[in-house]
Amino acid sequence: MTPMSGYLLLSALLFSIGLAGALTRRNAILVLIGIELMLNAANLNFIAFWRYGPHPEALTGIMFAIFSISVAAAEAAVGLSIILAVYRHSKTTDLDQMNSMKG
Amino acid sequence: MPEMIDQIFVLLKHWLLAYVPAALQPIVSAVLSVVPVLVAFPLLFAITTVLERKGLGRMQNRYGPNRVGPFGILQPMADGIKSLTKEDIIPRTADQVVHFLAPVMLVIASFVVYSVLPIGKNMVLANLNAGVLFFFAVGSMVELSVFMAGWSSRSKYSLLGAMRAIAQMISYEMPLVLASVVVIMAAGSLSTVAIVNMQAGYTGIWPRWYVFTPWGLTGFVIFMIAATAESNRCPFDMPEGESEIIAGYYIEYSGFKFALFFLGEYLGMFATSAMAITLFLGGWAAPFSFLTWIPSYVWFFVKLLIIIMAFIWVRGTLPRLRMDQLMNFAWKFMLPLSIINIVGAGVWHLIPAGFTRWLIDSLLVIVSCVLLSRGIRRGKSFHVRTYRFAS
Amino acid sequence: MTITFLLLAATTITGTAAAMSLKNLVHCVLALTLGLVSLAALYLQLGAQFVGFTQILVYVGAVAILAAFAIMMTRSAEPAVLTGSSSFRVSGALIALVVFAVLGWAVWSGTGALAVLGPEPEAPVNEIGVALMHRFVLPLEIIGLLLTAALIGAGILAMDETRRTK
Amino acid sequence: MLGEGILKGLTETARNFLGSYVSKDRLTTIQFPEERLPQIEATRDFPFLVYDGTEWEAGLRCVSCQICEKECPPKCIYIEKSKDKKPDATGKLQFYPTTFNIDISVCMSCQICVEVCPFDAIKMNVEFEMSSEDRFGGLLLRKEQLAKSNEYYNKIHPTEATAVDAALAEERAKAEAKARQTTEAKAATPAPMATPEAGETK
Repeated sequence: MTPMSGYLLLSALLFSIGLAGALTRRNAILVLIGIELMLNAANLNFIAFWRYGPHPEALTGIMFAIFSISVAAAEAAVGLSIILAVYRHSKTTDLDQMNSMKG
Repeated sequence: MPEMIDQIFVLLKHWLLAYVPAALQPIVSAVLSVVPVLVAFPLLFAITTVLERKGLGRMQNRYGPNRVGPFGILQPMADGIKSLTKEDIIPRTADQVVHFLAPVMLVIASFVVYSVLPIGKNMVLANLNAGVLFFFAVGSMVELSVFMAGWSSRSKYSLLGAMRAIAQMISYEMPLVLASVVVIMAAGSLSTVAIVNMQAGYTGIWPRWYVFTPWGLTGFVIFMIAATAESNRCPFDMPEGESEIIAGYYIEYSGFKFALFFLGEYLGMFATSAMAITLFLGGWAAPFSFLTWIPSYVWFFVKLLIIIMAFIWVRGTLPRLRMDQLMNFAWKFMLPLSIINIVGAGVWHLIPAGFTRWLIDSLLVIVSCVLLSRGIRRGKSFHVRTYRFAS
Repeated sequence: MTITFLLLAATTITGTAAAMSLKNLVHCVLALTLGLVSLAALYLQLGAQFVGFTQILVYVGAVAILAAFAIMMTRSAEPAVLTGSSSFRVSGALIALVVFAVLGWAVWSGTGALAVLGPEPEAPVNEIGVALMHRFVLPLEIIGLLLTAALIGAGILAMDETRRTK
Repeated sequence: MLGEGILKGLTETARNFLGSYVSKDRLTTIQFPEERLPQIEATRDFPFLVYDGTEWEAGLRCVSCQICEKECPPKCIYIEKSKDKKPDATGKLQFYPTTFNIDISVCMSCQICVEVCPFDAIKMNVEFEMSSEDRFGGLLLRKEQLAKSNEYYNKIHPTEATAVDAALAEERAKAEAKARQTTEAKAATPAPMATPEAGETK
């Protein structure tokens, strides 16, 4: 087992944890956190590939990770404000109860 | 000879390391570097508390503490013994684990930031490539510990205090980081050591500190205001407003944990002040070229003490800001001004050295400052307040 | 496969798994912070200093705090009554397991081809800055635009409805 | 101009800071154990019992009428009345308190006991340094701790004490005169007393 496969396995595990959380948890905030975890798993992959890839001097993996982190931040901000707005309407953050189309 | 006194601590460390077997050297070296920092700054904290209380007293025409030891200088010892021997009360409904972890995390985060601060020439714990970024990243962990403390106490006051503190810290972190961007632009490095080395030279007898430029001065002022808000000090002490929510997020803490919060808060203040010194005031560099014979660490601590004095002075003078004033000030004045300041710094580097760039940069800053201050006042009528019961 | 890697991987997995399974949402956020910090430490171990610090700054300093704020403002800190049917939860976990199996198989079978193990690459902040300003200047600008849009959009979304209509 | 008021405030505090080192008049603090403000005459804190003469036990003015005990709002006075009578300072037979306790940790210094006392036996003290290490018994003052001489009373509240002494002297003189009168009347007419005299004494 090479060092890189360790990182890749870890990232696969992280991705699955995020996916499981996003699929099974009912709270909207936790679903968002699960999605963040999946993004992080991808970031770990980028860094691992940059570190053990053939052209580390190109910095592509690092750049992708940086951009992905900033996109994740924007996503978290917008997602949480959407959750807040929804909460103001329906007084719940439980995704199962957000089933009404009426505002 | 001055060179040797300047480097005496570094030499001492190397001399001691020579007696240690090679296998243990990395660990011993780390311990020898970390322990002085762990001793020096809490000591500074002790000195600051007594100085602060005495200074505030004098500003209000009181004596301040003057009983314990000569002139009251042993007061921090008495305080320390008191807080150590006090009963440690944990509220029954509190989240025990989080309640315990919060002060620990705060103190650890406050100590870790010192690793990138150059205390003297060749005296820095870790010369990181991205030192400034590290400083702000670890500094942001303080917010989390504040949230932990406020939430785990299960008290309305502490939760309110924590929410206020976090809102304020997040709002003021932006100007804090943006104000330091101008220095990073000028130095071309995120390493604190490199930034100080850039400022350590002299033109004639005058130092090349970044504060002696229009953008540097603006950045320094913004940085200091934001640092005051970051460390929750007066006039930005809304989160712990004694008169409304008693002590804010650490209301439910007593004894040693309370002391830890107190320590963490002061350590945070020292760290941001030290960062301001590193970024704008030339770090350990002497203010004049003919004063370089005084050791670098002395200069660092002198500057630090001067900034602490300024903090105390401001605390003794200004009343507390209201929440809306606080937020308006952060988002409508500090943030735009710091962005304009970055533009100003860019313009400065484009124009060749001379009088023109001073003029253009100063004008840019002053005009935007005036316009923004007008904007923040718009829609508000300031009238002389009259008091019914005062003559 | 050093001991540090194993330790950091263990804390990452513990933290994130706790974040996805604890009942109390605030505990979830705190566990998430632990996981993300150890992930940042993994980045540092891989030599990506800048990304590691950015990770701490963004995730601990901003995302975790934002999530905590959202939890406080939606009053969902107390564990809610579980409403979802258990079969749904089981199927969700099964899907995740299958995904992990597929990914794991791909990693196991595919990395043999990529055994390039050069010396530890350097990623000085200077070079990252230069790259951001030259090769990656367009993505940088777009990210800036995106962040501005997100800032304004999030502000408007979270604003009081009564104030928005005024 | 933004920040003008801040600068004004900063100069003010700086002036205070420096001034407090130059002129002592700025510092209004009295450094307590060494320096003390003179007490004003109306100072009062906790009650004490006045005795006449030199023997505190014999000279207590208190006749154990228990009015103060009943009137005390926080009920911090505890009196046990004696079974027998003893002559007081003037030689008249009176009841006396076998126990007279005041719990000054409860006392609120309202002075009602002083107001209601018909014998001027309880007065307000000025002594305030009474801290005690004994949490339960230390602040429960007993008869022997409460008894203070009339001279002490004259010292701490001169004006008031003079008035009280004068009133007491007058009363005694009146009582003596009356006693003389009744003995004289008794000598003159051995017949039993009539009702108008009883009315007169009231």
